[in-house]
Amino acid sequence: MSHFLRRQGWVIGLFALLIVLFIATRIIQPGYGSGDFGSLARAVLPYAFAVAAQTVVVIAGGIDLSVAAMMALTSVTAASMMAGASEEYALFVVPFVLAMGLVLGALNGLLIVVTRVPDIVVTLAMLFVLQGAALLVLDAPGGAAAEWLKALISGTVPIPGLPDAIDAWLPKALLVLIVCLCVIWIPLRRSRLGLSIYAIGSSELAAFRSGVPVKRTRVIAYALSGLFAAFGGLALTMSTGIGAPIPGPYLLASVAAVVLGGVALGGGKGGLLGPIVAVFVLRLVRTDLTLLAIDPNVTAIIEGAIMVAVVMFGAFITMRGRQ
Amino acid sequence: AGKYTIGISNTVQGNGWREEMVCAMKAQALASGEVAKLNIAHRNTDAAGQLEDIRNLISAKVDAIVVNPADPAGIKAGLEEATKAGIVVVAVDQAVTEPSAYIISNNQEEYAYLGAKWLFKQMGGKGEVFYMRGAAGASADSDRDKGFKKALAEFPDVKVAQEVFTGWQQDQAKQQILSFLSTGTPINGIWTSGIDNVIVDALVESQAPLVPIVGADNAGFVGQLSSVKGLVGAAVTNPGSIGGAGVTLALQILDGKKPAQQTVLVQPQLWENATEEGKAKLKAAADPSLSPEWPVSISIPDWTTYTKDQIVACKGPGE
Amino acid sequence: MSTTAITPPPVPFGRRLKRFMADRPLVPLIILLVILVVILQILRPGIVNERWIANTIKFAIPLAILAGCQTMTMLTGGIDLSVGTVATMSAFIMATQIVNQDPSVAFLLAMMPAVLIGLVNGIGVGVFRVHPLIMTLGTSLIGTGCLQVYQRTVIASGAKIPDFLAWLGTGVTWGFPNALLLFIPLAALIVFTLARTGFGRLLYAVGDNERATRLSGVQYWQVITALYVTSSLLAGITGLLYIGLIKAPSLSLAEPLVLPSVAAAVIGGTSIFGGRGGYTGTIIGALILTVLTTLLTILQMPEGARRILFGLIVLFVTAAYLRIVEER
Amino acid sequence: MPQSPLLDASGVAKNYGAVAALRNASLTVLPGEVHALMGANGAGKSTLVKILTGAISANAGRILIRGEARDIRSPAAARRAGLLPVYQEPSLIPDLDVLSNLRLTGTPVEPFRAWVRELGIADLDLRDTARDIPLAVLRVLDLARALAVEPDVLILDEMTAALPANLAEKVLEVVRGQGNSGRAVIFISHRFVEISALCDRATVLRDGETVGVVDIVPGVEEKIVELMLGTRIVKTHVAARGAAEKAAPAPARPRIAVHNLRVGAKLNDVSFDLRDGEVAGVVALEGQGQDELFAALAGSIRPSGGTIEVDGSPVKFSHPIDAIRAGIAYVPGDRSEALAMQRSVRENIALPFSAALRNWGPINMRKERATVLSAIERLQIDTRAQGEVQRLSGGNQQKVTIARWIAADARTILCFDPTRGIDVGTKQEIYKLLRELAGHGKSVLFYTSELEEVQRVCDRVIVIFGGRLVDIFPVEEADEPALMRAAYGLPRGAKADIGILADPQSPSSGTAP
Ligand SMILES: Nc1ncnc2c1ncn2[C@@H]1O[C@H](COP(=O)(O)OP(=O)(O)OP(=O)(O)O)[C@@H](O)[C@H]1O
Ligand SMILES: Nc1ncnc2c1ncn2[C@@H]1O[C@H](COP(=O)(O)OP(=O)(O)OP(=O)(O)O)[C@@H](O)[C@H]1O
Ligand SMILES: [Mg+2]
Ligand SMILES: [Mg+2]
Repeated sequence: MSHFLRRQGWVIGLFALLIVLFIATRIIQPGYGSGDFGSLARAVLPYAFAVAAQTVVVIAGGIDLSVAAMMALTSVTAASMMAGASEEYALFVVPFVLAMGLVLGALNGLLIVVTRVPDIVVTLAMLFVLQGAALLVLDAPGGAAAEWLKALISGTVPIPGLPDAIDAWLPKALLVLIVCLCVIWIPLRRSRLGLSIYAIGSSELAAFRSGVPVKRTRVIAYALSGLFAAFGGLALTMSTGIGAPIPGPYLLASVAAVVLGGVALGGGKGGLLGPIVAVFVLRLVRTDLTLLAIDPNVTAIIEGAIMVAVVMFGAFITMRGRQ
Repeated sequence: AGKYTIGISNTVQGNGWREEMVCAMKAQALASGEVAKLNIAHRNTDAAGQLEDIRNLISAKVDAIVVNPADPAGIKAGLEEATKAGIVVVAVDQAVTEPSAYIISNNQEEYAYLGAKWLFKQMGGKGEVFYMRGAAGASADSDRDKGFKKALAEFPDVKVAQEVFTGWQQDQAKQQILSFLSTGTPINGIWTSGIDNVIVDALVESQAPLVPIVGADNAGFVGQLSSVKGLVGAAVTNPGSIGGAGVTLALQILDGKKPAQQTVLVQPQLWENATEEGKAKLKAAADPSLSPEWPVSISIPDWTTYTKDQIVACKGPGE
Repeated sequence: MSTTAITPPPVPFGRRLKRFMADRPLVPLIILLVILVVILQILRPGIVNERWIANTIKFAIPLAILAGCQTMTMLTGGIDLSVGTVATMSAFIMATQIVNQDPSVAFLLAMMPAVLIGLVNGIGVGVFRVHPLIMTLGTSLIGTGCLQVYQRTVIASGAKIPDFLAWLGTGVTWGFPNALLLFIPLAALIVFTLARTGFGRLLYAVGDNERATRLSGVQYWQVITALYVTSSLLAGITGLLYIGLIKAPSLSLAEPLVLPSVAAAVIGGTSIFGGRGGYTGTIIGALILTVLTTLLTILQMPEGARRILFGLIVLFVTAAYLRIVEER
Repeated sequence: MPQSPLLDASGVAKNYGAVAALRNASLTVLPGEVHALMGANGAGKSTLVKILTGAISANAGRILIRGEARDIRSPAAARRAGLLPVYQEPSLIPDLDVLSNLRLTGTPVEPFRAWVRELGIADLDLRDTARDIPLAVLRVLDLARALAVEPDVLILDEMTAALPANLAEKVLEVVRGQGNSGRAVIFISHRFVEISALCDRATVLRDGETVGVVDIVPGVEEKIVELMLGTRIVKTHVAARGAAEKAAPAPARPRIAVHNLRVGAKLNDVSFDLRDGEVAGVVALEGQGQDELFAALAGSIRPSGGTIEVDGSPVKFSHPIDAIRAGIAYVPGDRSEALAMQRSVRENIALPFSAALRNWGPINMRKERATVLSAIERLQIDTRAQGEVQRLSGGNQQKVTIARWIAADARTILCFDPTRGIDVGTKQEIYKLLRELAGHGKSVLFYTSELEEVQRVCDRVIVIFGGRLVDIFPVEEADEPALMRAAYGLPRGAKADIGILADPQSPSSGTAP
């Protein structure tokens, strides 16, 4: 139990913070209901995938600056392929785009391993390359998304046996997020591959000496990152119905949420749950700022201050814990 | 005093034009006396982020939403939900594809066409033009490109010497023009997508010949058109005060006065300094007290009722 | 037990050349720079003239100073993402305050946010041990917000570029950009600080092994706070220089320089993991990036292809440099 | 040779740039033998191990396993070939718990547990994160993990160097057991006692070359030393302390006086004095509170009670700089804790000069060079690879950590196991150095995990057990059995002999309290 608390303490704290924020939201806007929660879930979706993409590589001891550009490229690819195509064609587009993310992510990893250039530089260079590729696919926002894809993340699913009042709080977007992340993350976390990813992040030398194929593991981590980013790109296309070649604000947001979520930027520590909860916290803060009609110029200050304060607080308790 | 709450969504922060637009919205809301509160979502984000903001505004139960769309099609779902929730939706600056939304917009294609046509005439219908676009991949940029290409098609002897994307960033634009000047390639005109005063500066600093330049009605550039000796150029209006017009339209609809059409286009004007008449217009428009990045056309007749002091104060109701 | 004696074979020329370059990491960097310039000259004959060189230097200098901030912070295993915001703030405040204030007062006001942000960064990183990436990202968000709020109070006051800054930023004397008057002493100071002062030593040592420096009596927070304040001050000065160069105050003036400044430091051979690198390489890195930008502006190709090429060349240059410098 | 060798490496060479770490090394290991690999610091032992186990690749050489040529390119391949190393540095993943570490390497859990118990660690929680486990235990876990997969050839690189006597003893026992069951062990150590108690044969490396293979028989030590050091022969006994030195009257005021020092639950009520011109030894088993004692004196941690007086006035250290200002320097046992590995020898030695705020300005390079050079000379640091400390061998790195404080002229040096992993020649030099320091009126507090060192260097011995100071006695009474007993908390004069060091013939009971 104490092991669990020590390891999950931060995530539990974040959950508590989230609940406090929910209560605050209800106080600010008494009418805040299940429909609004659905909106929150939809807003979270692309961020959550971006953060998942970042989390995997950060745990593996790296960083991926190309996350947002990868999302832009996969999004425009999906949107331009689906433009004018039949609904069924999207059944082919989705796996194609996911595979593309996987391959491009693996390319990131391969370049890092082969050129031995630091990850931050390789992914920075790839940021430009992917952005350029996105512009070549679509030079202005456009394209389309299949209706069923768009419907996949709007509204709720009636789950048999559950009262409607609870159903309403389970928006499809949330389910999509949970399913996509769980299907990949939980088996991974339990596998030897997952352990290897933590191992190379924690100590590359020790991992190598323990017989972990360090290079291969690194490539796989980046491939997974690419895959999650492709999910994020699809989420963008699904929610907006188009593809935009200019990357959104997902890079910095993903790094911030990773750290807020208790994943050490040095690697080897943390999990996926924390960063995802952190994304919910950040989006809900945004909602509250809008509901409160705070001066928009001040919201940047508030968001920055919250980020710094929470991370400082985390650092403060770690320091206290050490003494 | 007012009775309405109006939500505003904008996705570019820190750009003079957009800042003026937001200030115009605030000033108009205050001047109208009908608005109790503004909920402003104003940050740098993409279409998905704007959807989030629009949905937050729906949660906040505003009466109307005035939006400068990140993309015409990308926020359709959000606008539709807003209309369903009984909220009046007005898009400013750019059109949107959602049919239930009202649109009051600057005509970007016309903006580029007007300026480019004047420029090509100044060049005598032939020669090389340096084409400085906005941000690659932005929808306003691609609209303007259409207008520019349309004018270009009318002047078969005009060639594009070089096409660059400034990203609507002053420093990049300046570096690009200086690099280009260093190549010694002769040009006969420069068309810019609103990053204009740094270009004039660059020409003056490097003592390059002052070829005709087309820019926007930013205070800095308009001032240069009157003060820089030997400079021939034109400013095409692209009023940021369109934001105030959007608020006016939203209030009219809330009061039951629906316009005849869903779309109202504000046509751009062109102020040039090649003729006496144009010079007079420029003199009248110039406003050195404004921040150089702000468009000088701070009001739109019939649509805005605030004073200059009000927009410069940039205060909304209740501030 | 076989004991065949193994005599080392004579060192071939290629290896000797490599070792020569490895000992002088600046040489390969300069060669890469020259190669880029030659390519440019081939593509656009005549472009490499006095005026172009002056322009390139003018634009490389602000980048090089910001990359200096990155170099120093990266030596300690950190990074300073707030330099763009700090530079923008000091530039904007200078341009707006000069209208009503005495130049010296305006200067002090302009440098104030730099000191404050540097101090907050330093305390966050040095005392609270927040990761520098997050800390500087947070302060840059806060700084941007403050600038937005500030901007609203001065919309009506207009802006002016002080003549001295314009002279420094854009002026050229006998073919040399005036900005060199600021940059050469500044660069010499940074190089000297890193190589020959106690503070410079500590930056390297702290980035290499913080526990070891602690046992040697080094107080981490002092070093880090001094470092981030220095970095912020440099960024502030860059902002003033940059506003003199661009002559258009905007709320995102220097933001586009942040990622390139990191890239310039890395291309110049500074390790992002700390403990390794230097400023001379960074300067060449900044020049390489500036020339590369020109090269791509001049090339006639779709914007997308331009960006792809930019990314690939940055990657290639860094990889080639590492290959050459790395022993083994 | 009667048996065909399990492992046969010959002509192995490895260059790091201009440095030849190995030039022509060979090694033959027979089934069932414990084979010592010996050599001075920097001779290339660790490098050879890394090559054999695929951690780095050789520039030349041939490796046969059971007569077959094998190209081992990765630790995983070595593992498949039956070669399993325990490196000089711990190899568990710091952020994973022990169980995950086992899963990562595919180690069966039950045998692992059995080995851990066998090796004398009773209360291991498999859910503990490796980072939180003390170094000595980590080393043992590394060994248990290797043993659990029953390798054909087990390679131990200075396995016992960081271990306190009680754990080292268990390790030796287990290793001998391996040999008896027909497997082979390659054993690297600088401790002759261990070699003679354990090994069958020894291969000796000098400057990257195999210079001889000898059978371990009584009296072979001198021969090995000769082989190891070549022309660099040193007298193997430290100069006896001069009579004058001994007779010097104790000054009225001790240099450091510790009263009732308490650090959390780890250290309780410890009081002793340290005088100028004295080397005081600290003897303790692993984890008895000696780490906390040294850390408190060095200003690394704050004591929770008691007082420390320096030169008669009470001090409160809140940072190592406070201790350094008071002239107290700390040399940790783990060199990676003390060195900036990517920096030069010179910068590492000169580091304390720049520490204080007022010394952040320009450096007087000429003065610095002179100071650093004299320190390097005094410790005879091999500076062939001085551009980066990480390229020095372990022993030379260790010397740099001490040289720093010689250069800074510290009045009191707290040496925590300074001879860990150092060859005999260097050890002699360090003993001599410590005595010299004392001769110059400096004071030294010296913890060692090798009991025989106490007699060679110390004037007095301070024994700590269970966080308490149990005894202080003069060196004349400190023979190894006495020290051993004291270290186990037994009162002076008790009769029971403990451990193989006291009596290598009888198996250890392992029932010490
Ligand atoms: N990465 C490296 N780069 C350059 N030289 C190295 C490197 N690693 C080891 N060496 C050099 O190779 C030689 C052999 O080192 P090695 O670590 O094998 O010695 P060792 O016999 O294990 O010594 P010790 O007993 O001190 O651990 C030393 O001179 C060392 O300086
Ligand atoms: N750069 C250097 N090169 C060589 N030796 C140095 C250097 N700096 C200091 N020393 C030596 O190290 C010792 C202590 O140096 P330090 O500068 O800390 O002394 P200080 O500040 O004068 O003394 P205190 O701290 O006791 O007031 C002196 O013996 C000094 O000669
Ligand atoms: Mg070794
Ligand atoms: Mg050793």
